[in-house]
Amino acid sequence: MGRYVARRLIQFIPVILGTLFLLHLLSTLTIQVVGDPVRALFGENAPPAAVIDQMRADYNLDDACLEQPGNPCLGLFVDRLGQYAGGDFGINFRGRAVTEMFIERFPVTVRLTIIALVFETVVGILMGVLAGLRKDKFADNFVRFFTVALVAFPTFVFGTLAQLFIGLQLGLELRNSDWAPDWLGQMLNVGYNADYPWLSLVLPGVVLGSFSLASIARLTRTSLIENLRSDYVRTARAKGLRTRRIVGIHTLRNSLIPVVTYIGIDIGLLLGGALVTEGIFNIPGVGQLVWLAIQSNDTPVIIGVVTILTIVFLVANLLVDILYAALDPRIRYE
Amino acid sequence: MSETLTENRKRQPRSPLSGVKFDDSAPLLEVENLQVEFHTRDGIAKAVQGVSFTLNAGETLGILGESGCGKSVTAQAIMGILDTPPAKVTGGQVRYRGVDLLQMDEKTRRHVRANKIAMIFQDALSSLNPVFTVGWQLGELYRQHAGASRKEARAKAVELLEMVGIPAARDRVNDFPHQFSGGMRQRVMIAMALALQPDIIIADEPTTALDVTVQAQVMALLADLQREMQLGLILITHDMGVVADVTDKICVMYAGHAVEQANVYEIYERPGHPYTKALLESIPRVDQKGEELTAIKGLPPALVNPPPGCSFHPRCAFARDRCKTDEPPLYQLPGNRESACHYWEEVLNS
Amino acid sequence: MSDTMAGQSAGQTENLSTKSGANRSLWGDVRYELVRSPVFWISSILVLVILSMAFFPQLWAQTSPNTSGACPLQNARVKPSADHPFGFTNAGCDMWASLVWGTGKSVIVAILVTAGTVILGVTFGTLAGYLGGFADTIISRITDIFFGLPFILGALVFLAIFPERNIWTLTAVLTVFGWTSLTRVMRGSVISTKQKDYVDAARAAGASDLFIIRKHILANSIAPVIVLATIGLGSFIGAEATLTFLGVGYQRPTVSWGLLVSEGQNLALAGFWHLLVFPSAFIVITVLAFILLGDVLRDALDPRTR
Amino acid sequence: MSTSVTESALAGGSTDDDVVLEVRDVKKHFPLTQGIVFKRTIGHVKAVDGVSLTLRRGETLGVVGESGCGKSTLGRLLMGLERPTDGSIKVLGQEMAGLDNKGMRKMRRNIQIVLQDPYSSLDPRMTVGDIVGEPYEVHPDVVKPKERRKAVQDLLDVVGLNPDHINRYPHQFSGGQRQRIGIARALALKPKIIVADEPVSALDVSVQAQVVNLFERLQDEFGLSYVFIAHDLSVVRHISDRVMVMYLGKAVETGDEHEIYDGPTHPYTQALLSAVPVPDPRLRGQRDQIVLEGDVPSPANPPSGCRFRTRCWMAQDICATEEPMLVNRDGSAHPSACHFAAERDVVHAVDNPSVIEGTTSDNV
Amino acid sequence: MRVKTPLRVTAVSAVLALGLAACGGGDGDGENGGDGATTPDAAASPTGQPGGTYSAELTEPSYLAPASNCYESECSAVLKMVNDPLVTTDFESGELIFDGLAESIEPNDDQTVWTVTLKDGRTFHNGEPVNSDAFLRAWNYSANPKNAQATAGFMARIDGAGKGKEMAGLKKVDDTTFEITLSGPFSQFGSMMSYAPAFAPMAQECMDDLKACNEAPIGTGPYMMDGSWEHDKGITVTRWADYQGEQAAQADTIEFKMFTTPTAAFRDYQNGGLDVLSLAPDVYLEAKGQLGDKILEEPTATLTYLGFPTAKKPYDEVKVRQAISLAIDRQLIVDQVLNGLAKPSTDIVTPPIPGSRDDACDYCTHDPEQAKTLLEESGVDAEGMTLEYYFNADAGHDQWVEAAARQVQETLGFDYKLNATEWAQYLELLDAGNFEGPFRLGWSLDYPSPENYLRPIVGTDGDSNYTEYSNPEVDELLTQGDQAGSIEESYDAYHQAGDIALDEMPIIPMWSGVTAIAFSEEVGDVRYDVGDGEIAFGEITVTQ
Repeated sequence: MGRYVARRLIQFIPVILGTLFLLHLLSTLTIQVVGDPVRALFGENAPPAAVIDQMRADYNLDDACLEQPGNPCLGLFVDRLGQYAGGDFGINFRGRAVTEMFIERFPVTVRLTIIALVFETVVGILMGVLAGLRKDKFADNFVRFFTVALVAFPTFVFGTLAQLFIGLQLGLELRNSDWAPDWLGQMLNVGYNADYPWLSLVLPGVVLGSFSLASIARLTRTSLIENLRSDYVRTARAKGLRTRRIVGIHTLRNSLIPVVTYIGIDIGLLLGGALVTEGIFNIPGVGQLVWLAIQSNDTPVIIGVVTILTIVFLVANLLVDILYAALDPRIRYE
Repeated sequence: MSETLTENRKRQPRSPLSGVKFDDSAPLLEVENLQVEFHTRDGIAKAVQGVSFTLNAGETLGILGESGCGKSVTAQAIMGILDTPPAKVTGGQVRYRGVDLLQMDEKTRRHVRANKIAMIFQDALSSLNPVFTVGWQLGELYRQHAGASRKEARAKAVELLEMVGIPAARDRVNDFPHQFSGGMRQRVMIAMALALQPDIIIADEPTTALDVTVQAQVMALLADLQREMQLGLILITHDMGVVADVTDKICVMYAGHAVEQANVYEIYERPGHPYTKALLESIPRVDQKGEELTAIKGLPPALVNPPPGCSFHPRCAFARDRCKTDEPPLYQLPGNRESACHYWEEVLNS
Repeated sequence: MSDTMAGQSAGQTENLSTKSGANRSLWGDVRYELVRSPVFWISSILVLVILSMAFFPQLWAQTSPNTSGACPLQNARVKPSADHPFGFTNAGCDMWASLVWGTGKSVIVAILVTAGTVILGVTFGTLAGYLGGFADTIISRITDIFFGLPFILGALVFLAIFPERNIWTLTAVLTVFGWTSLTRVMRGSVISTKQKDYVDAARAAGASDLFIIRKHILANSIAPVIVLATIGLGSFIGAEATLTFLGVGYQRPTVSWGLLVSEGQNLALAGFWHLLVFPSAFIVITVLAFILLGDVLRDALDPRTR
Repeated sequence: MSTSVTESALAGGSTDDDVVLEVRDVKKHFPLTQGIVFKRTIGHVKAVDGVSLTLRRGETLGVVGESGCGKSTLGRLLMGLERPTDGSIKVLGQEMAGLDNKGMRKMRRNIQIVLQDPYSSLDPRMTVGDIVGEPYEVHPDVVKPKERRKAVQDLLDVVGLNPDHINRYPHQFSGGQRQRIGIARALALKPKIIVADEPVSALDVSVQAQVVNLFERLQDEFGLSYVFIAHDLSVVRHISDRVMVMYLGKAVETGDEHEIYDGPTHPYTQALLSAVPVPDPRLRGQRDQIVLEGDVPSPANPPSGCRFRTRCWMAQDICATEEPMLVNRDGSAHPSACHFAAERDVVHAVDNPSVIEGTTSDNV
Repeated sequence: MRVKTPLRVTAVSAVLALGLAACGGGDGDGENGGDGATTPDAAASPTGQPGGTYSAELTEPSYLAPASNCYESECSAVLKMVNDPLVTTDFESGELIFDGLAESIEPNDDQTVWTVTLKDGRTFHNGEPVNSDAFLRAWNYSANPKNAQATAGFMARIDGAGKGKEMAGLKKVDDTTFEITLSGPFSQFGSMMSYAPAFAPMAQECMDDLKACNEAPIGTGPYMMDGSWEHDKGITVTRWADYQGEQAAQADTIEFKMFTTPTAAFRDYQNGGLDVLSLAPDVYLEAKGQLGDKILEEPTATLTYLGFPTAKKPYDEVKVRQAISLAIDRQLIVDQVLNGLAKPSTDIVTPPIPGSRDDACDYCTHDPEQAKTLLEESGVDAEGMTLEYYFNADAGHDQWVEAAARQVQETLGFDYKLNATEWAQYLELLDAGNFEGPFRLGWSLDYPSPENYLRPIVGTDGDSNYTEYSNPEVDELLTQGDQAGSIEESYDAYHQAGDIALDEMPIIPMWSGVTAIAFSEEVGDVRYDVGDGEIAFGEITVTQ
């Protein structure tokens, strides 16, 4: 196990460097091709050149290489890595540290992601098990169709509809009623409510998680069906175990291995998806930060936050890989 | 068997089996006219068609046959672990101590499976759950069927592993199946089968995947344990050598039928069915160089659409026209043996 | 040999096909399976309809909304009527014509991206899986690197480079972030195929690596890629809509489903429901058709599910 | 033929025209690597560790041993599917090691392989005609394209398949029939030697005999030489002229079929043979039964001296220090790699059967 | 000055304009600000009592301190609550009103030296006195290019600006008096100083820790910060008990809330969480359907226009430019694309501005026949010619530009190509003069004068003249207007200049903006201040 973890850790380093470089390359190219974001801050009427130059210097945008399209700006990359190592992911165009902004907002996104993950795994696995046990029956077809339909529906449409019909109609009704408990109304809120840091994220979390629901349900279904045919299930039956135990303990544990792998990939989807969900539901998380930065052309924020998110994603993947090893002893002793 | 295991059995909380009246004077296991069908996309496959045999305590019955002949299905039907659907037991009786298992409710049957009849499978690696330790899988039996605590179950698992000759059992209970060698894994399977002290063990090709020297070890272990505990052992195999070595009587199966049943000595000396005879002639022997092998022509029939009459007739050297139309009954042969061949006398004397 | 239950049924099928379907090839089996599946028929007819809309929109709606005079502004947001059962778009174009002519932009991108990811995935996956060793390490790490950038975030940064968003830029970005999963699948598939004895047999006969890859590896490894690709095709259509919603997808005067949906989602709430319902329905039905087709294909191609 | 294989091999280059395959001290070590960033080689799995053999025209050499003994690796070495770490393999007098791709391809016409698994050894997406005719695509000069179909049909006929089935797919055939397809493919280039790696072990008993008979018939018809690798000692005895017993990458005993089976001198051979059940219940308890304990040690870290000593009931101190050579000895008229080689009949009924157990502790 | 905040997905919120402070006419007495008479649309908005709390939607400002970094309406909305202006301008007469910190502002004869006298006894929220030093401190900071202040340009006319820490032209006379020496004569400098953020004083405490001050600005106005700025979430201000000034402050507390999208803000309004918001076009239709007449709709001073690269073919032909303008049905686009949230242009100067006209533009009507005729006369053959239209991407311009392009196509036969460009690149193209066809731009006032529209856009040296249009006659008329003795006289000159520009059409005015404001039943006295380009938050009363 120790060696496995160590090897994953070591593999992690070139990958993260490579990903950061890719990101650096893209952002550099953007500045080279599209133009200087500092200039864009001031609209049609350019401020005195001295002001612009000062700002360029403040934001490390004064490197000559940024004016040569195609130049990978290796020097800048090295500088950036040094800053990243020190926890400095730049400042936004209003002088606030990206790291600080990120840390302030990250807990909200983490909560949202956790709710989405819990929703999609619990419901997804339940649906998958149901479909797997009732293969080719109505329940199976229903689950397959339903989850695919969710995939097909763009998140932003789904989110808007959920916000409007659940949050604003049903939820408002509940919040204004005397009989409904407070938590219920908050669970179906139209947006984030800082007084209910978890509950008010439930509806957006469900919207966010619904996209991956299909994949999890399908993965569970497929691997459950496969595992139900396996020899060790036959052994478990020969041991006189109850069906519930055979499915719930013997088969499910094995079937969850691909699901866990998928969750690793899914964290990336969720972090990206949080952009849309947080935008629609006005949730003060990291996704909203990116959303706002896009609107205000705050390039340093976009690059800084995407960089941190990429690191978060890679670290999460690393953790998932280790969890994977914990689930599957065959990997552990590789 | 160790003291604690027996004790444990006595302590067992109100087993559903207490309501079932087993007749201790009845034979250990009687299978009568067992019929199993598989519903496949292309039709109904009659996997087992009227298999009958009796197994007494301390006796070893060999079920011999090639792949697809229905021997494993028979075993799984006895255990009650066939996948239903597509499989379905359509007739016959499986009586354990006089009680028909096929009529039991699932809950009672489950307890019979754990406590009375156990099974060992061919591929121990895939038959053990890869994600749980061996100790956990052994202990599960005690926890689920005897209400043992985790600690007790673990202690019992160690005992069992020691009993089947796994060295350093105390440490190895924490290992996962893939960390064991093939032979050791099969020992774990045997330990698991013996855990709740059953009366009958069905071993389905227990040594096929093993090397000969390991096979010898495992067979020796199985034989010792059987003798010691007076178990009824059903050994399912295609290996004529293994059968000859350990069984008391043999049931030969072909295309879902039990074509011949006899005492092990008689069968090898004077086979009473052309299929048995052909099989014996087609295998090379380690102790003789021998001449050219007498191969059986053709292939085993498909179970969905078997040939009419005797299902062996297309490959049979003794076959006549009658064999193509009349399905042979099980003829009673002298010496308490049976053969499903119209011309059994001719075969016996050839 | 033991006859386990699975072996038992497999054996039967085998014997059967020898008997009843003597002239049925492996693909014949697949065909047999498919022809009997209603899901296959429904989804493939839908896919054909969608493809014909994509490539021959004039068959389904005569005038492109981009023709001069095709979209009188007076008609903006007019609701469905007998003459125009789908109503008019926010720009005053006939909704049906917009959807039909928008099919191309949405579906062709998905097809191009699928083609691109399949080509990249198969090439790199085969190289990594077949060559192993150093080549595998390098390709796998590069795959990891591209995989490390969360899709939407990566696409945002990536698309910022292109001043103009058209089929090609969208295809490029979706391909760049879409090829990794296919590469991983192909690599795994090739590794398992490589270990098959028939590869050894071919090598023993003196076949070169290229010969083996061409004759054995590709044909036997590509099934999971095909399946994944059909599912991917569906999700790329959805991705176009999401990117457009985020403002980095298509721009006017292009007509695409994603544009129609993201335009319609606000207006729908103002009472113009048809602006959201119809484009959404087109996307959902299309994605559904492709994914379901992928599903039946997988079931038919994967002997384990039989 | 009681000449020692090793002797002639060690004599350096046989002048015997009949020799079609000569292997001298061939080794295959797979590196065992460890390390996170840079792979260090921390040892080798010595899958084949110095094996020599000679095969003559029309002869069948049986190679037996348990799983992990290196017999399949040996087969792959002979086929050029693996490059030997050391040693020489000469096919029809031509050294394999020095060949370039072209030479290798040419050489392969002389030596072909039949593989164990009749399912995975045939490409499921190719027709029988394509599979059997594949060698012609690789060696286009052997048969002209127009004549290939006919040639393939002839081959199918030779192996006892219906030539009309040329357009069928492998899954439409039974296991035995598939193995015949594999044999037909091996015959396509008219080789002199066929390496058969467990060719019948996956087959049902009733079909096994058909295939074994086919092998024998083809040998007579085409004057083939076989290296017949199998774990089934009964089948090997049936088909082989000479037998080589392998244990942990080394040959421990070689000799004529009757020398090995009727008078084995190496304890491992004896244990192996005694473990094979005989299909005769009357012999029950009448044979020498040697039950070995424990498992085969890891080939990455084989025991010093004699590799079998950890499981051998006869082992003494010398076995740990001195590796026994595969030579004729006092107690053995054929080469045997045991310091205490002595004949012992373990396959036939004996008067006073005994069970001798191994002395080693179990290491799993 | 103006800012085109590069909004993308939000499209243009209705608060684009950034105005020179001009408190509503006659709204001299802050405490009486809510007397209803000054609220044009009082009928729609009931009157409440002083006190109470309400919430309003706000887009995240860029900076709150130093105020000189505030260059857009978002921050100025907050700063207007927190800071008193130095001086304000009457929107109708153009006269200075001393309802801010200044007692008087006097230019010398040649308008080069300006003397500011401050009101006595005014303090910052923290008790520091508002004296000459506070102003010198702030202005010198702003003018120093090292500090890269966004409104540094306002200081540019002062002698020695941009050349170091202290401007030579700024001189303290005594605690309440200071002198400003300009580098050249400029009669509008007094009006200019009514742009409050650029000319705000700064407390020493703020200067010592600008970062902290940005989070919680120390101001001089009727409201003070309640806690600090919660970025992207909200800003709360409460009434300053010791306020001595004259700006309006009705509610006790105003909670500014920020939203990711205008839609999200409207949802919160629907949910009962928000009292006042400007409706973005995204939600306007939906809101209109629900609220109907309860929406307050007011014209803004924002002009949207299409500029031509007048040096390039075929735009060098005046008749082509006129034809294009005539081909566009502004009213139809306003109704169908902008949902009525605009008013078709009749002049370059927007209607709320004094001196604007409602019939100045002869070619701003929709007249396809005349358009065709003019094109024919010009000799340009539209056949096979493609007009390239430019606009900045993701700001909600795509629909109307396309609609206009279609109308031009249908009437004149020019094919069209739309070039949506990232804001940064758009500006680069603009700076470099690289547009090949009509390009979209907007304009909002700095001070209420026709001159403020005409000179920058069509004057030869205009800050915002990207059309390369140059007509000495126009320049001359503008100068005449500048030097005119009275406002009426100046309007004559400006109108003549405007007529020439509207005739030669280097740009075609499209429309001026209309803002739509929704408010809950809990607030009253909601008024849009066209000069500020913002809702007059201080005047809003809480009714319940």
